[in-house]
Amino acid sequence: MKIAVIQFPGSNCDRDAYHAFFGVFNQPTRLFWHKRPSLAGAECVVLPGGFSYGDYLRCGAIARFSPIMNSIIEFANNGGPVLGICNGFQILCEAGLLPGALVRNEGMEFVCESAKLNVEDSMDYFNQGSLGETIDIPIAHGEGNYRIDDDGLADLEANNQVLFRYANNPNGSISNIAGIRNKEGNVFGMMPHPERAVEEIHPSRDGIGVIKAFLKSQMARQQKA
Amino acid sequence: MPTEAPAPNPDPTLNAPITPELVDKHGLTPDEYERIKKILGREPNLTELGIFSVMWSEHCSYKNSKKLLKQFPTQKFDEDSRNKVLVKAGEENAGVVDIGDGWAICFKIESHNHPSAVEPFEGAATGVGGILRDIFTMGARPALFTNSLRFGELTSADSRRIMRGVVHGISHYGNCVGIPNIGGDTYFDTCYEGNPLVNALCLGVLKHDQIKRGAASGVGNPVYYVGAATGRDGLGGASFASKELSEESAADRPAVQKGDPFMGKLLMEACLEMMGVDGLVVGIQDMGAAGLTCSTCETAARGDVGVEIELDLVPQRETGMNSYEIMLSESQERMLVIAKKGREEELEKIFEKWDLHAAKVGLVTEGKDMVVKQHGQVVVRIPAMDLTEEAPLNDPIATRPAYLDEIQAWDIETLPDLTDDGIYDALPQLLADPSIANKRWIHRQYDQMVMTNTVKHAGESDAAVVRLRCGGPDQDKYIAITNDCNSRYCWGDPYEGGKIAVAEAIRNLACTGARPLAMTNNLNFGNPNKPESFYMLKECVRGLAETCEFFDVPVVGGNVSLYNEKQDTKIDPTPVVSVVGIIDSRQYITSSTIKKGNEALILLGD
Amino acid sequence: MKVTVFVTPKKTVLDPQGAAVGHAMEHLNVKPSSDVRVGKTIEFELEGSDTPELRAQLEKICDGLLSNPVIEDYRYELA
Amino acid sequence: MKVTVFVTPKKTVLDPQGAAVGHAMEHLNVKPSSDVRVGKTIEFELEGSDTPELRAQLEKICDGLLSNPVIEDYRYELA
Ligand SMILES: Nc1ncnc2c1ncn2[C@@H]1O[C@H](COP(=O)(O)OP(=O)(O)O)[C@@H](O)[C@H]1O
Repeated sequence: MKIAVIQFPGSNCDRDAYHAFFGVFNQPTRLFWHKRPSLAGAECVVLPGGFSYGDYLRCGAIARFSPIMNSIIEFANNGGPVLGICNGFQILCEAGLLPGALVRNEGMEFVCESAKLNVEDSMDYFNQGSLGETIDIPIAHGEGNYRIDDDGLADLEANNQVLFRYANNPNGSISNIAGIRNKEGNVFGMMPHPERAVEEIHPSRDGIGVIKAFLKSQMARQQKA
Repeated sequence: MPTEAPAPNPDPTLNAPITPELVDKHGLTPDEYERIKKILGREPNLTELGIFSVMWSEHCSYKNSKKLLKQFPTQKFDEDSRNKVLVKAGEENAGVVDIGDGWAICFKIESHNHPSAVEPFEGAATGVGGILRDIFTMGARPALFTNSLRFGELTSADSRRIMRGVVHGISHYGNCVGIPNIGGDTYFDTCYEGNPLVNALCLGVLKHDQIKRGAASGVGNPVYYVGAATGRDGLGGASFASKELSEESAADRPAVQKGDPFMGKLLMEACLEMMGVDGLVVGIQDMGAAGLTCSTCETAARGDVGVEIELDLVPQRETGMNSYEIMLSESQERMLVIAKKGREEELEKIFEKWDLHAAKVGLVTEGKDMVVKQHGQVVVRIPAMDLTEEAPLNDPIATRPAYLDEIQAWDIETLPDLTDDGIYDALPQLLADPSIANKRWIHRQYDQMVMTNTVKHAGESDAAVVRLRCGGPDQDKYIAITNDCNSRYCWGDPYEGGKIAVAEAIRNLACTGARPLAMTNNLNFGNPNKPESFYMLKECVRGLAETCEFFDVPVVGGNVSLYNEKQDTKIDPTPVVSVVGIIDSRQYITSSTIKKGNEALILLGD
Repeated sequence: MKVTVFVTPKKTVLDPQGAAVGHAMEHLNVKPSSDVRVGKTIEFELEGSDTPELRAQLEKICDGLLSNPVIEDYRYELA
Repeated sequence: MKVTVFVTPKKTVLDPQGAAVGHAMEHLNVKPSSDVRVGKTIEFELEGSDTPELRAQLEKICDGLLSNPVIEDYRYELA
């Protein structure tokens, strides 16, 4: 799949995502500056982590209005696969492509550590059968506290939209939610960083399974379509 | 030949005659003032006096420490040895060391102690921003941060407030710019009460042919100002009461600079992109403590040329700033770039992409003067080389403090042995001491894994280990870095304490599988004009230098922070040492954790 | 014309910052008898006068950029 | 009694957040004719009435906890 990693001003995991998708997974990957008017034929969009616009106002609030976001919203609404990691997840929520919002961690502090995640049976490839019951993926965020109203939460649960839950909630997220997808199964958001868990030197290599699950599920969807 | 006198300043308050009181307020001695007059061949005006005062401060000129620092080895002895020093201490913003195959690392440590005491969050954050700019200015892409922190005892509410602010400030800036903070050390002692130490280190990676210099050259080349606009930040943090400059009240003039890591990140990316374009950049320098002053005169002096700038072209955040304020402002996130004439458009385009403003503020000129104009009139004319090189070098008096004899006469044998049961009480007590206890609360707030190159981060090993991606997948290199200094030892015996700091750092490296390459250090001491304080500095440096020579570890840069005294307390001598090592093979990387249990523990040494 | 936009967390949404501030206030012996809520103000000048068009424009930036309707409410004042 | 504390960055202190917000507003075709400044509001209820003692207490928490006097100003309203 041709992968576009979007660079917003202040993105700082853009090169890491590039390295994982290109260097580790050998996918044709390109960095896309946020001022580009189109996605130029990309088949998959990754919104990387970082501090777009310095996290000023709210995380992701300003990036959401970047020129390229119009193309991304259109792409997603047409079923195109989109993965938002950390700040990318926050941007997707701000843009309304995923439900809910992310606010300050309960402890008010930035937290960087390897986090144990319980895998949910959400959809093809995103289930315990292919990923295992628990995985270790690093987190690094100050505003990863996932919030959604009761109806929204009931919806998420009813549609199996929760991908991962923290085994030890580090930030106060409702229902221990660490990652979700949209109803249609083409837009994914997660606070943990799978691209930080793909090589031998990393604390775990569980990110490989997550990125593979994302790529495979989207290839399968496209074949069906 | 006297330098031509500038025109009267457009701001009449700056035309006030220079009185001995004004000289004193600028932290200059009467002798130093005579020296200034000799260099200029006339009286300086107030803006010029301000410029001399910052350039001849300890921070910029090392006037009290330079002679001592000459003891440090700056190159490896072994002429054919690998890992030569490519840019030596003092030559540029940071030293550069070869790591093989055409690649090099560039690193330096710097203190932000006083700003952190005044405003812990902003002070620490801007410290990180400052050292970051020092590194990417050299053409290197920053790869890691470390930090050394010293606070008062945690039983004091004020020390807790300072510690929280400092740690948040470091994490805020470092996390936002996306460079992992992978290690450091932290001690708590009453001697740091109200006088915390915040030393931040940054290390970057570059190829030999990417090294950039902070030198101006090529008459007619344009001088650019890039980054944040200039405000009145930092004024009065210097020696001059800003009140006398204008009628506005001092309350409106914050001495505290505020950092903007978002701008810092954009500036870094834009500068790296610009430096990647062949031949576009002639010279580059960050605007650190002495801002526009330091960057213009140092680039001119290093290139042995003149530089002329027009202040009306300098982006300004506030209205009505006069030449004194603009030249001495300590606003953050600014750089001075000397570009190749005729390629202005290329440069401006890059900054536009990053939503930054590149303002052409001047030119490289014939002659050797730093000339500053405002509204078209010359307001400053100083020979650049004299300003940077002719700062006085002092030989402060050193007197051995009497307490040293007393404590050194103490015999450890007079201490009663621990009883068998006593050990069980003593161990938990030791482990509960904040200086010994786990520092997870601190390093968990730092992003230690961004860039995905961290192999061993804070808490996992005696030294932190990172991978450097040097070209293709098989060309990875591994380096280790450690910060050390036990100031108690230095207080008890400055010479031995200095030796111990270096030796400990080298042991830490050895334990992770690394061979030491080079060192940077931050000398945090008391007032050098007090003979007993200066003695401690002198002896510590002697110990450090001898040990560096012994291990053949050159010193490639560092920082001096003197005057760490507050009323009746002064800090223990704290020469923070940071040594970088290279790991020749990935198999050598070792951590300091017990793996499975049932392993043999062996004690080496005595 | 001076515009001040007030953004506050919705009552039903957890406000971790407010909770932390409330806690800290108690340490200083000030005991709030309600939750503490931390909001934002955004102040700036705009050319023009108080017309329906201007209000429509303002609402556009308030809703989405200056506040996130999922978790926040806003109001503004013109002076 | 309802207390609202308004905390704003001092005029001379850089407000990077405000600058970024101003920039974003321009993308949405709203052009502020001044700098944008972003401040904070802290709202809570207190038992008691508007007495000098209460104001003294309030000032204690405003100065240092709710605002950082080095870089911020504050004012409060009681209602
Ligand atoms: N200020 C700090 N920033 C980052 N890491 C720190 C800091 N202080 C301590 N650490 C890390 O915590 C661990 C233990 O710290 P410390 O007890 O000071 O080190 P040492 O093992 O040298 O005695 C080390 O791995 C160190 O890198």
